[in-house]
Amino acid sequence: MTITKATTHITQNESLVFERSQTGRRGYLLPALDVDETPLDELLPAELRRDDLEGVPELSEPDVVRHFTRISTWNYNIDLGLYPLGSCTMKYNSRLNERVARIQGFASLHPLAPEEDAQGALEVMYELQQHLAEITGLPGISLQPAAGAHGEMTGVMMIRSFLDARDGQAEGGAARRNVMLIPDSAHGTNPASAHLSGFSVKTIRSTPEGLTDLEHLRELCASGDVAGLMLTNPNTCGIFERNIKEICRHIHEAGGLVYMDGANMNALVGVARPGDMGVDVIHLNLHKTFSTPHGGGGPGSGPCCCTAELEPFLPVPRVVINRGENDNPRFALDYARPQSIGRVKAFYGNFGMHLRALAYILTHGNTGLREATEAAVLNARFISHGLADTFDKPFDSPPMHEVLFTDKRQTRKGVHTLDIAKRLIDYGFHPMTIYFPLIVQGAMLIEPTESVGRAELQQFIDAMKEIAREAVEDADTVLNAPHTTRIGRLDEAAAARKPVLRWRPAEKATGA
Amino acid sequence: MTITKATTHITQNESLVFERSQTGRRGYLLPALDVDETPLDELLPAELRRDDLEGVPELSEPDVVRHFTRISTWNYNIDLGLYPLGSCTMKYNSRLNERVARIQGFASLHPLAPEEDAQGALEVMYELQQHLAEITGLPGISLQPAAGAHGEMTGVMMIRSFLDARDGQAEGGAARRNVMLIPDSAHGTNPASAHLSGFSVKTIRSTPEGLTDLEHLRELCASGDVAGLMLTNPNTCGIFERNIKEICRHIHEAGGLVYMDGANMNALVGVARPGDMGVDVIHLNLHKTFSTPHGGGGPGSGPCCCTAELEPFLPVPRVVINRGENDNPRFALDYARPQSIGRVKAFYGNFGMHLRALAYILTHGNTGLREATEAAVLNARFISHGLADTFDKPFDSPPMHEVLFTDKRQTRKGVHTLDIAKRLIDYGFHPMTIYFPLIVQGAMLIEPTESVGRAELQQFIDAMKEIAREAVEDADTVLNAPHTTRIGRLDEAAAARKPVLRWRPAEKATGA
Amino acid sequence: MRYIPNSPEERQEMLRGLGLGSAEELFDSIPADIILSEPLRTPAALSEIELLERFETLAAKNTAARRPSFLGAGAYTHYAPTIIDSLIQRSEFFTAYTPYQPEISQGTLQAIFEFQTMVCQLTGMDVANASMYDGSTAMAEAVLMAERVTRRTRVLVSGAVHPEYMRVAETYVAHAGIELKRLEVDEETGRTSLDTAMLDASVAAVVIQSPNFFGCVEELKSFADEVHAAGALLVVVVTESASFGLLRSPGACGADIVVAEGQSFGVPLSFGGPYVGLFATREKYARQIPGRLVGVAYDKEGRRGFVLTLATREQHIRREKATSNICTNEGLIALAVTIYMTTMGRRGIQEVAAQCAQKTAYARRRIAALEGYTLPCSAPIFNEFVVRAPVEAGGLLRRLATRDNVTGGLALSRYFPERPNDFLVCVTETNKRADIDALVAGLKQS
Amino acid sequence: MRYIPNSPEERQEMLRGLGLGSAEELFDSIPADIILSEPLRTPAALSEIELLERFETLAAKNTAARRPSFLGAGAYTHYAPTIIDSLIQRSEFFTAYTPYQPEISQGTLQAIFEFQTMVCQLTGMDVANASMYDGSTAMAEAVLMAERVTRRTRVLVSGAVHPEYMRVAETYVAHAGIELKRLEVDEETGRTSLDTAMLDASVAAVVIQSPNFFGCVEELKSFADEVHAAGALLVVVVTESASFGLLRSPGACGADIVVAEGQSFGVPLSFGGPYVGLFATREKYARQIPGRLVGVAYDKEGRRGFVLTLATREQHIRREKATSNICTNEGLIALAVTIYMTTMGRRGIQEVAAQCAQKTAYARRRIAALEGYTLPCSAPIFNEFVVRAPVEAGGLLRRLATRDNVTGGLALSRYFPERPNDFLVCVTETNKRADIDALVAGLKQS
Ligand SMILES: Cc1ncc(COP(=O)(O)O)c(C=O)c1O
Ligand SMILES: Cc1ncc(COP(=O)(O)O)c(C=O)c1O
Repeated sequence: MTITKATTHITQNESLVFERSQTGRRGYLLPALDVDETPLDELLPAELRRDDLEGVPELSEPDVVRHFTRISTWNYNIDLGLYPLGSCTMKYNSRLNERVARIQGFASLHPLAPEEDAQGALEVMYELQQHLAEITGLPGISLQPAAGAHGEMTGVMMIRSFLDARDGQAEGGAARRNVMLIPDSAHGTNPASAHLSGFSVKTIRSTPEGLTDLEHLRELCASGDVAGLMLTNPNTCGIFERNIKEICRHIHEAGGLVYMDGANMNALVGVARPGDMGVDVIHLNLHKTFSTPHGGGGPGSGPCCCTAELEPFLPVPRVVINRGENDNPRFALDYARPQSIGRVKAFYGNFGMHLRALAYILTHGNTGLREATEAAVLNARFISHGLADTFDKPFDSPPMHEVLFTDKRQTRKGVHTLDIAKRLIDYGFHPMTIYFPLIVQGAMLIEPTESVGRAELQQFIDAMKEIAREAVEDADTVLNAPHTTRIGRLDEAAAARKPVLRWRPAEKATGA
Repeated sequence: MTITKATTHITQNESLVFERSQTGRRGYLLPALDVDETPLDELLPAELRRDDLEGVPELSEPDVVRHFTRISTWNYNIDLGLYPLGSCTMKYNSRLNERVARIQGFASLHPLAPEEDAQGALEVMYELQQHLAEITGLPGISLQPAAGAHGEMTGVMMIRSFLDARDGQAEGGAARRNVMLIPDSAHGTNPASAHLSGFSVKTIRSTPEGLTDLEHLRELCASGDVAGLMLTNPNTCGIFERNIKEICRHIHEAGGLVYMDGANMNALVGVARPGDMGVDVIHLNLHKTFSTPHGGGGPGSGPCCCTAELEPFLPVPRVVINRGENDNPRFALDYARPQSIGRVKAFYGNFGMHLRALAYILTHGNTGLREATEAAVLNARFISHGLADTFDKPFDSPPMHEVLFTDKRQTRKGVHTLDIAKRLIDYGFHPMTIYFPLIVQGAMLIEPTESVGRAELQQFIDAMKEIAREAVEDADTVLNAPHTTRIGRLDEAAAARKPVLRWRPAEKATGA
Repeated sequence: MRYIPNSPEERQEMLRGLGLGSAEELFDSIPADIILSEPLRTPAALSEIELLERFETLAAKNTAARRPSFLGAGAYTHYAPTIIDSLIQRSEFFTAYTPYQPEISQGTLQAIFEFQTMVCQLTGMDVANASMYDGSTAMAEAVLMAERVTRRTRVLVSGAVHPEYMRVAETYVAHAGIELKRLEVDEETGRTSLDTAMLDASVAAVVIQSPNFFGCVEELKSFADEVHAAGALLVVVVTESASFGLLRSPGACGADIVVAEGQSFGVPLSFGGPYVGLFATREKYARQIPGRLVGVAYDKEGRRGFVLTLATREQHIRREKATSNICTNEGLIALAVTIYMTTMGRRGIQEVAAQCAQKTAYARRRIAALEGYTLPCSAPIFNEFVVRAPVEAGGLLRRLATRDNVTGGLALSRYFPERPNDFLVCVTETNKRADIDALVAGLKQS
Repeated sequence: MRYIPNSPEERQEMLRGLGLGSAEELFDSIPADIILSEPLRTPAALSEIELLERFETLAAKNTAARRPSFLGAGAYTHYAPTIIDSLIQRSEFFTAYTPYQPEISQGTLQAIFEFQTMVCQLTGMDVANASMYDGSTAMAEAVLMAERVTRRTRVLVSGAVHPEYMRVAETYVAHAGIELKRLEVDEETGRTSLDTAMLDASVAAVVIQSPNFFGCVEELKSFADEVHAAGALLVVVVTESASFGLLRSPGACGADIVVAEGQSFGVPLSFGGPYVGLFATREKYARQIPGRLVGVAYDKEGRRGFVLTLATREQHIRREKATSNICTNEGLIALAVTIYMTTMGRRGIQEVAAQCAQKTAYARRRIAALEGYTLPCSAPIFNEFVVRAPVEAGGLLRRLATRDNVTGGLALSRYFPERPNDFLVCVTETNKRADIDALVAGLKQS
């Protein structure tokens, strides 16, 4: 039955702030200026001043609250249900950690405050470093990188500097070794970060089991110009690289170093440590494994952890501990690291995320950290088992914290991964990661994390099976999904052809 | 097109916490007991102890967060859109006021803390009293009542005590005057509060203009047993009782006192004061006029404001100011009020709401308070004007902060107020207050408040007009509304016939 | 004013559209002689920065809020999980009105239904309402309900009921034709002693608080038998809801009406409010219960939902004949309590109670061992107990506050002038052993 | 662990269902010799109570957070409306992932589109991205982009760019075949002096910060002409976004790329992060921009929506050929900035800027009048300026902190050892006249 409406549902048609804006509305009040006013022209010559802020909206406070509250309801989120994005580790975001990050003594602390007046913050960073070193088995830590890719860049640049220091440079200042090996299954940031650090990328094949091809690795190492390897472990197929030690040995024998992408550490914390596998340097995603909120795309934090050998190359400043008088600890920022690659960011990293990650580690406790890892892997296994008969599993190695399927069995009827993903939305779930890794056709990478209960996992499995059935009996329903959202599939191709990247007054409609 | 689903939409079928509960799940952790343990039997004899908490749920923290977040999405709320409940004053709830109420020095303050260690809280109450006295024109204030009805009870009990003190009691201890006059348009809490205070209620008719019938009032006063009058002004038809001074004079001449229900003060703040009208005692709804959040049904706060004559009868304790040494103010609780009606609540009232109301008053400032009143009345007039041709207006006196319509013109096609209200939901609005006041058939009482912008008011008017059109052309759509909610109209009659007021294990379903 | 969407210019346009020349004309229906001629004499508008500073300054004057404290007596310091406040701050909950429109209020309605159920589970009763203002008004309403149920007019109230609850009851019954009589408290045990002679056919109810104001756990079962034998109702009052986790439920002891203060369950002290009154009774009295009730209902498609029900008891239908005048209750606080009970759950509520009792036992042992201090009451206790000091308690506690920075408890002289040296000590799971030891040390010095 | 829904018993059942005997077996694919044999040596679990106490204790050690402060230099103390934090705490925003699925991410996507638009309005540019990590990495990315656009390899960077930004740029270009050359700063004016001889055909870009690190407003327009004449790009860096409210926009001055630190717009200082980098450029360079972009798209029914677009620039498609390696950016901080810009709005952003400038002018006058203190730079400033003290600045500031409880500014020796007596003072709308007077009094005494 169709309903005619005078106004479409109010929470379904909230306009842009610019369209809502009405000249003269005001959402703020400042204290009156409490100093005698200087004439504008004395403050600044007219040619350096602007006349106005054309187009910036004018709204009352209730307008603002209503606007952002309404559009927020168009988002799916962890607190609503399963968010099984493979490789993203969408786990529960503790409110306690949010509260900790907002404690005034942290939130109002200026980064350039004298060290002696910021000892609490430095201690937080120092303690977090200690715990991350223990968790990764790698003693050298920098919390400066702002995200995973940033940590990757930091790590591979350290490899670059280490090699240059060790091998010296070839005549003409060219680096002797400039090949970075990266599996074809790697995340896009890996090659991008390697490139940014001046390496040329060579791709390693994966085996039919979804593991790094040792043969191919040996071949590539033979060339002699190998600077290192960037490996994700468990890899992006959710499989643990069981030859990891051998792989590391090969690279080391070839004179290179091993970088591990730590995005999948949620499968390992408390169970195995990269440092014990022969890895030289790794980044962690605090916004994955350590549950700092994704925030719709950030902020993140990508600490870099390395061996003692690489430590001199970590970014400055380092947070260190000195024993002051009657040796109580005094925390300090150490800049005197001649071999350091330098800064990768102003100040000291995303401190707010450091607080949350430390709170996560202390709330779980050492046994709780392992418990979370076990629960995460168990949940992935539960889904793997539940969907094994329904969807194609490209590799039969047992999955760790995430499980990979493809759309192979569904494509006959023209239903592809994208359609399955969109249809999942109608069942109340966020889709899994799709078309990644690139090495399998129509990849569906599912990571439930430890934060979901049995019953909801089963609901997800039932939904996937039902969609598989629909794909055969009622393909159109799947091909046209989602059916329950405020808008249907958007024409992304058209959007990219003629990109509209900002609102312009021309487009002004009637606001709410 | 119908969609078959394995699982209905996850946010649409969240079960009861009891159904979600799984034995062994845990959402809390306490610090380990830090004293040596005493054997249970030494603590308490077994017959005084309970063995277990049968049925109380067991959930993890993410379960709890997901549960309450999901069900929260089934609520409409101010931040989503217009909430035009007449008589309820659903205005913007400032986040700033929420923050103020959570300042640790207030939130963690024990009500029995020594006065000298709670001066800040007492000062807050004292200052709020001062401002409410200025706003109402009535000098005696008690912040103790927890809601409007509670304030009513307090006020009429004060009238009772005042009269008993003035007139003495009849032989047999019966009160000499025990009739409380209440207009037929009054809110149900008025007669209920009068009854609770030992008055017998006589109803005053309203005139065709929607005003108190002076003739009838005179008649009733003649009987000589009139203790007082409870009047809402503007009354519940949204009309100002322009004879208010005359009405008060009549009651006073008849030996009674005038109680004003202040629920509609949003039409008067900064414009006119009950004290100047001849009113003796009034309650305010801080959760209406002063924007403390309704919280889905409370908490509220219903301060009682009265003349100097009635002040001795206010509840104890009173918050007073004493001049300490070198005369800095010292705030204190005064219990020495022999004529007081006593306590109406433990401690001092809903202090958290006092904080918010004071923040509201200080944020608006004196001119802002009047500005809000003007904007509220203007918005109501805008709607009155916009719907005048479409819906029946029982009274043509100009409305104040709320406007009353009826379903008279729609009933021909079988569409009634309830149907119009339910249909409004499909248009994205919360319905208006319906079937109140009782003096008009199919009442629709609309109060937009000052917190809504022009465009949204227009959307509401358009929606109402469209519904009126539907009522004629497509009555079924209206009669079966709402169509866009998770559940349709519920069978309330059946629910009342066989009430199920609690969950029982029998009903246990499979949780999420 | 930044909370008003329509700008002054927009409002001018709207006025013009209505054919009005100025905002003043909006108030033409108000006689000129009662229109305010000048602005209110309240302060000018404060900015956010100024307002926050202002309240921070005021809050800083509440020195008691920063001290370890052993105050109880109707308001208790307990641990409240952080998620409670973050959940009740969702606008979907805190800015919603009473759920009169069930189709768009199911969140609130389901939460209340869960609240009612858990209140029944804790109290051991059949039916609970959606909340009362607080424990004290809940007790007063229980007295009124007992009169409605029994049509009798005398109510016996234990002298060990919270004194402020007693005062509230007195106010509520002043004009209801109900007579309150006080039951003596046994000096030695600290328990209520029921003079059976008073239990005649005029008695509607006996009201007992347990743990009582002096911290003593009452023998509810034996009261129940005698009270029921006399055809009266047993009303049990609980001010410390944490005790539900350890003590036999009032329902199991034979209570007919149970009222409680729910503040202990995740609600901030906030200088005395807002708190929340719990009200539960037997199935057979469901239609006599005051306040709102939520029940299960189904729509045409048979989908389960929740609605406000049995409204014929209430003021908006029944007017002066309603079971109570209450309308707005403590919805959001009831939600906080619901989230607390759900988060702590079956085991947590018991563990909190056990820790309270254990730490209290420890404190009691330590204080009993102090030269000159005695514990006058012999009855079993939960987490509060009376201490008799060798000196005047008020001065003693003041010294503790200023010298040892600890709020040692409540001087009973506040309510009982005849007990100058007694004070009430309350210990909860939030009091560290170190705090208790500091208290003991402080007492020793005094 | 209370964050894990499935109880130990449930997990046992699940293991059995999978035919596994124990949790250990889940890790059979990991070689035994790299499996941890004993538990991690990190602390045991803390309860909420203990954890909060722990962090409160740590926070209390950050004494600088409780002092009036005149620190700026890349991080600024500004007023942030309360609604920002309450809105970004809605789980719909803060627990969502990058909006890869537009149908259920329109809230995030529309907010980013609004962010991009307002960044363009403030900077006076055509296109802005969805955010970079912070101002410093945004500047480094601008340098890399200039090389991509011009295919030239030398970049001239003003010596008055924030020293930490400079270091970051050096790291980013170390292996990119780009050479950074420093432009001198005029001693007397405090402005960058452009040696035109250096502006040869190898120069990809000239990078100027304004207001610069010493607080001086640069003559961007004249730079633009010379830079463009040489076929290079003008990159303008802004560390104090509040200045957008008063200063002519970089776009209006001819900038080709504008990067800024957005922290001033409602983002807490939080010891240096998370902050947010703004990145804007000209239409013609849109496909060279790093990071995410949101654009308008329509569905079959022609309904407007928003999507991530021009993804072919990005690492997940382009891998090593991407315009940047950035993936996760600063989404939630960009949202906070969006809410700030919307709440303060057209007039508020200008009023904040005006108050900063006014209070700074006042402070400057007061300090200039002090015996022994001079203001070395003559160029116009916004809200920061260098003060030359008669004594070593480090010690002076320490005395101010301990004696007068005010953080007086930043000793430039931190970055410029050759300037022992200079310090940088920043004044914003949050500094009260009384604080400024206290600072002046303190300086006078020293
Ligand atoms: C395997 C892998 N590596 C690297 C990254 C990049 O991390 P970030 O997005 O924090 O830069 C991600 C996250 O998307 C990832 O999944
Ligand atoms: C006119 C009127 N009087 C009294 C009341 C009762 O106020 P409260 O619900 O706060 O008890 C209300 C609120 O519903 C009302 O609208």
